[in-house]
Amino acid sequence: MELKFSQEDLEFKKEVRQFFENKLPADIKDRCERGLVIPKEMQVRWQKILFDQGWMAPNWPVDEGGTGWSLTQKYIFAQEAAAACAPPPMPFGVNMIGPVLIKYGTEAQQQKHLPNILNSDTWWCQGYSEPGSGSDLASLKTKAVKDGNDYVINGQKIWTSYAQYADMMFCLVRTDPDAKKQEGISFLLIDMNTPGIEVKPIIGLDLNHTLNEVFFTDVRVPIENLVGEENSGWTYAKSLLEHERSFIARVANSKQLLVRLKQIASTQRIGDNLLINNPDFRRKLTAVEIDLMALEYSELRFLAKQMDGGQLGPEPSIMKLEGSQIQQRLKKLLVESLGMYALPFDADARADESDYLAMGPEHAHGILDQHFYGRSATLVGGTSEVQKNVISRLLMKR
Amino acid sequence: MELKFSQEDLEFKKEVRQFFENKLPADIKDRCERGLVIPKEMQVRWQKILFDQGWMAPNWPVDEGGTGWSLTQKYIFAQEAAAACAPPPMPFGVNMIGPVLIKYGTEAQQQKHLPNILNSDTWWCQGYSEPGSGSDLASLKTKAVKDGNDYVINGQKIWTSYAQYADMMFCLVRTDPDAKKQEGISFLLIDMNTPGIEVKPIIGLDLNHTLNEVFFTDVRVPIENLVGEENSGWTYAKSLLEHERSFIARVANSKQLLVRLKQIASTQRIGDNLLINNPDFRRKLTAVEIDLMALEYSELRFLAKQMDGGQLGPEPSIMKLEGSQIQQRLKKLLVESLGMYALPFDADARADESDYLAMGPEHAHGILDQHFYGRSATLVGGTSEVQKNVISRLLMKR
Amino acid sequence: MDFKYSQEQTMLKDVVDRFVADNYSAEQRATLANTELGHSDSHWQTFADMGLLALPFAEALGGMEGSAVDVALVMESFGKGLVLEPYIPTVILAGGLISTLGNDQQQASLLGNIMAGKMKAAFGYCEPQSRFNPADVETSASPAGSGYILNGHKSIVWHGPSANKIIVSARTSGTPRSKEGISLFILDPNAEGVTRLNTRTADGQGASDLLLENVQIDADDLLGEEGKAYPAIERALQAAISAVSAEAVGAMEATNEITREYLKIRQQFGTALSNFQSLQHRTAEMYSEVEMSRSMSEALAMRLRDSDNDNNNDSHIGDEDTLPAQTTAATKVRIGKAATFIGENSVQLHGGIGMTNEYVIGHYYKRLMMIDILFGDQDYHSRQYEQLIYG
Amino acid sequence: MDFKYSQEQTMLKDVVDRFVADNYSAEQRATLANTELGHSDSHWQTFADMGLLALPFAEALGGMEGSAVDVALVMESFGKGLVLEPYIPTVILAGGLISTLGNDQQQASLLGNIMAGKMKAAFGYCEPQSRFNPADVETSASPAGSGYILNGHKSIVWHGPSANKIIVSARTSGTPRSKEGISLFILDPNAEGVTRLNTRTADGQGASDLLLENVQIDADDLLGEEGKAYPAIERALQAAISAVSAEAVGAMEATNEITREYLKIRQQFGTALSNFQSLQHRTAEMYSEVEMSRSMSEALAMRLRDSDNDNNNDSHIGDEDTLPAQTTAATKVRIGKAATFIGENSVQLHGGIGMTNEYVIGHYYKRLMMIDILFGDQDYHSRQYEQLIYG
Repeated sequence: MELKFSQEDLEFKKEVRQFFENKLPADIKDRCERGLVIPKEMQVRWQKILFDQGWMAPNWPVDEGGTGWSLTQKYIFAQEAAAACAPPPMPFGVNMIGPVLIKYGTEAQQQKHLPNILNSDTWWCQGYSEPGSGSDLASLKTKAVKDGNDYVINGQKIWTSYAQYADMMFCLVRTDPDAKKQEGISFLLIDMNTPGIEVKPIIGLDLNHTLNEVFFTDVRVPIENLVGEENSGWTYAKSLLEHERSFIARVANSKQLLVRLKQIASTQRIGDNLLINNPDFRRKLTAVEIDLMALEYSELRFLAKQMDGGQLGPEPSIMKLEGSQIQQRLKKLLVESLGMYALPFDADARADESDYLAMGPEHAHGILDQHFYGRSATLVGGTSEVQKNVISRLLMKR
Repeated sequence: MELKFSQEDLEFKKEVRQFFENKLPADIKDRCERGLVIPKEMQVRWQKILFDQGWMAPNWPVDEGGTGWSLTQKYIFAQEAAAACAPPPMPFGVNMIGPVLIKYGTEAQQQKHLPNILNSDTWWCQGYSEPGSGSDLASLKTKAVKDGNDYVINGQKIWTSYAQYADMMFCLVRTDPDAKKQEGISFLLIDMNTPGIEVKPIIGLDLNHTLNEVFFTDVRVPIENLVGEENSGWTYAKSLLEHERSFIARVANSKQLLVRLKQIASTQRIGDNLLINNPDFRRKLTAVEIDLMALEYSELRFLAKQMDGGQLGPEPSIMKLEGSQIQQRLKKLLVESLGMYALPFDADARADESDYLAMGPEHAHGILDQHFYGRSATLVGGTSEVQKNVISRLLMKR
Repeated sequence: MDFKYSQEQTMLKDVVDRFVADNYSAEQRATLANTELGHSDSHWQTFADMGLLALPFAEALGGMEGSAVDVALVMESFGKGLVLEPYIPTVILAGGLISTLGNDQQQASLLGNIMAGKMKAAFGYCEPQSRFNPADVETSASPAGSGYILNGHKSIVWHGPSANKIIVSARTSGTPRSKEGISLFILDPNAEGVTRLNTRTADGQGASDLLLENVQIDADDLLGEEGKAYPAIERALQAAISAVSAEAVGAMEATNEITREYLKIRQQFGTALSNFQSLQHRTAEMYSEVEMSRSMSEALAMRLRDSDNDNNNDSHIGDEDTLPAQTTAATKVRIGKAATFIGENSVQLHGGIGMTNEYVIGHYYKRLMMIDILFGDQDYHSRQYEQLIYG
Repeated sequence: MDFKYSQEQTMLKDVVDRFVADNYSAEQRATLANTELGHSDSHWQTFADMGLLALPFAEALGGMEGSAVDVALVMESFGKGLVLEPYIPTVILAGGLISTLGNDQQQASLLGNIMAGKMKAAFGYCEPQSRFNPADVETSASPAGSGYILNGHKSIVWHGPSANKIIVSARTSGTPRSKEGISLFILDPNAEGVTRLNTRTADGQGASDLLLENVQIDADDLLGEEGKAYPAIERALQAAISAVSAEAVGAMEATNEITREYLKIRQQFGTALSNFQSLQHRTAEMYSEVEMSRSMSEALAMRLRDSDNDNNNDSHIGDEDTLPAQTTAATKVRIGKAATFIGENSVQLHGGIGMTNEYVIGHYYKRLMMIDILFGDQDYHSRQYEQLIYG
């Protein structure tokens, strides 16, 4: 048993920290720190800086543009990125479709898409959920019918994050309506500029436009945009979910929230004292801090298991479950820290793009955004209820 | 809306309080206050005092020996009894089989049993649960086969409280093995001295002998001991459960626990301070105190609804659910209040019947008994899980 | 002992329920919330016509002599529809203070206008450092001529943006957090030296910060005796907590009903969500929470009504040894806990659609969350409760 | 970074696991618990033969130079079987203190006997008023001749009844709760003036109160420097917390496994309990709790091992800015929470049978509950954690 960084790790950590200190633009850092949505321009600007550094795709093979980092180095990178308040790359390209194309894509697909994912010239979105299929994803109904050299797509996707910016979508469609529900699904790449696609915004509780509905009416997608085999799409979708799982607990991010919470509590007054000295508030802070510590050691333990070639069972579900709850607790405590100044949440100021509230302490800005958006942490990527189903199914089999 | 006692109520309250002050024997009060099991002799002695006062059976009709109290008066009586640390009468006779016999019993059954229930000459126990039927009570298997003028009983009951003291048992048996599970059950009165009955103790987590297994081997029970119709026993059992429901939340009892907890916390030292001044402990106390207040107002509200002739729906299940949790929280806090002196729990001292621990503050005695036994609060009378099933079933029908 | 409404109360409830049913569908509310004002002057006039704006005031002043119980039943209906009009700030807080402390002239002019629906008002008692403590007043009022000069910062004045008059607390003597030395002033928010910063709260209501710089106040606009306002402030906040608790009960019941209906309709894995035991159990817990809350809310309303009438605690069932202030703090804690639990779980049980601004459940969630904070959160009122018991 | 056992550690674990499997079935344990001694001297000798009693001591003293990680793996196996022998009191607490503070003679005689299985020992640091604070020492040690006279009351000495020697803390100077002025003494529990009151704890282990009345102690039996014992006490308690945390992890895993097996077998309403979603979810939560606990326990063991070896925190992953004392407090809090949750729910999920003394699950529950209290409960260690951060 060993819980120490090697000398190389420590040097890598220093290098990464310096990179963030020097290269992360202040305007981006500020929005990220406050928990505000990062506009497309900032997101792309930052991703291109990562690309220039060669650090855009830690999970890719080195000869495709990956970094060749060990899991420890990836952990260090994730820690430092979050501590520096650097926005993580949009996952849809580099973390989701990228690895799928590397594993299952044709050479043509790889050559066409991978470079643009790496340099962030193409913005991807994910076409999975449908109005009738939430936790039960495999019940999806969007239909693709072969017609000449095209699939013709009809149907609807929902909860499509950032589809309004997207150039491309990877999309699950039903190609065999008669097969069992997991077996009639194919995995398609769809150019978002194709006629027949309509993107409609969904405004969230945070009053931001992050989510969308995407409607398909006789949308023609060339057959060469099929990934892998027809009707095997479920396999690729599942393999993609595996990739989504590293650092699923968002420990590094929660640690940054904790730092911010302590900063705020150290300036927020209660009468002639500071909030950080209030025993009630402090105890809640301690409770979540300790739970986060256990979560972090768990992340390290499971990481070590993977480094040893061990197979994970219920662990990712546990990490998702605990991690999402801790995020929500922290975001609630941030709200609580503001006292009465937690009430204002000015839609008009948002519409003006003035972004800053007319009143209240400067640090109040963004906290409600983050809190409201954060309610989705226990929903997306498998609800807490689904995670518990998964965990207990695996346990009961033992 | 009115939340006041009438002048008569206030006078009744005074009378009841005086009765407990004058008539409750100190030795019984002491054991009850500590949360210790009340031995049979004490239980019967106290019940006979209640009988002499005419207050043994508040729920019976006046001409059968009831008190004729209003629901408000019953509430006052329950409050004062718990506040005075008077042990409640054993429910099996007066609260359970008594009302069933009054409603469904033959005149012979009534004449034979009711007077002895009222004056506590007969000790009853309840033969419901079986090894295979816990929450799923109706799946019971103990068989009664008619043979001449008798039923012949074979089978086993379990979790039979105080069967070791019992003269009589009311018992659910299967008389029609082919009917649907609720429909083949009959309700019998069984003399515990009948040959073929064997009572085996079950020692609980609290190391007390409260529970038993009861085995029946060819036990002959005269047919006149059948209550109501053959195969209709489930109906009577259900009607009995209704009677069990008044004050199911045990609010008065929890209020007494809270008083005790505050007394202990006001004497228990932490260094140069008292536990009651420790903000962590105090906050837990406040939290449960407030939840208990809400529970008490709910009890009053539902009582008022009944007084108006309203039908209760999910309310008794809610009261059971919340009430049992609050009891357990209070008993845990009592344990917590003792610090390191929560550890000792001396089986040998018990075997000696010396009853008192060799060490620790005097108030520590009985707290662990009460805590361990109290873990059953969320199990008996329908587990918390079953209560939630019931509540949601009723809600979803709306 | 009973928890029934009288015949008059039932009639009042029917009228308000009908108003909410007719005017506060999710769509109607969303439209209203998106207007500049954020609520409806026409509804406000309807309230005046219905007598709601006169409800708690003395008959002698033209009021209806309604009690905290009457107010609670109105607020519960309002909660069901998430009504946006500034009822509590105008009628309960400002109105309550004027009715308690005002001289004849103030009562006649201000309450008359309020009851007629011609004036909205608000109460500014918070400050940036005060968090939830109404005794924490750093804003100063110095004598100047026959009147006063105010300097300071009153924060998050609920429904400040639409208020024609704002009652503000300021210190005329005493140390910053002393209960002695606090005075109330009737402020014209358009007076010289007043900067009113307006915003919307997360649940779509108005709120203002008031920056007060050498604001001149006439002697006529001192409300009550100089330096002696604290007991009336405390009493007004108790009434407001009772009202907002009843609102929460209405909102929680609606939230639970909407959620259960959704679970019955929404299909996943080939069956309705309502068939999953873990979700069934959650709905049971949510139901239990609202029942406990209703009991507290109704008991508090009765407690405040009766303590207005006499001071004999002995005959009060269930809280013979409890001060009204204790019941108030306990109610706010209990309801805050329930509101948070129900709000968060209603979003969780809805899944994706619960996260959208268009669907109604998120608005219930936000209102419930705001109610938990308004007038003091669970920690604040737990501590208040403890101070009353342990000193 | 790895969480694997070395080959030696795996071998050690196999040996201890086998011992527990062979000797600590539910029935075997119950039989043992019901003896006068409450554990087995023959098992104790086996531990000596296996080298377990020499595990943490220096090679120079005849020990095996084992680290906190090695101790933890033994304790985890012990936790699985709810082993009753006084390993922590004798080896970790008393042994640890002697090994840290003892002079050559004390180490040779006492540790030798401990390692050989010839002596059991315990550590008396609590007092009736001290709750969990080891600096709260009112027992006094006054100089008398070349030795000391002890007066006071040491409470709930874990495994005191079977201890041949008990190390007790007493104050030689300083105010009652000062960390300065605390000394340790090696007490013969049969010495004149010592009244040893023996009892069993709820989880079937021994505990004593010691009433000390003018007890004479030789100068030779002062352990370490006079008045300077506190840091060693703190360190010994950290080691004990690490050990008991590992024990809790073993006990929690066993508890969860037993509970899941029961749910799979127990039929209700025509199906196995394991098919009810609400119970499935509970088992998932219970599993998650033990995983979080294991991570804390293993990290703490490594932390203590490494802080014994060097003081360079920089290279420690995950807690670069954290003191060992902080990790200790956090671990005790986290594991106390998990132990309580798992213990209570294991009884609840078993239903009636979980309430009986005969069935094994109640014994896991009781041990887990006691572990939550032992060496300080969640409140105590939360406050310790806060004091380390905020002062």
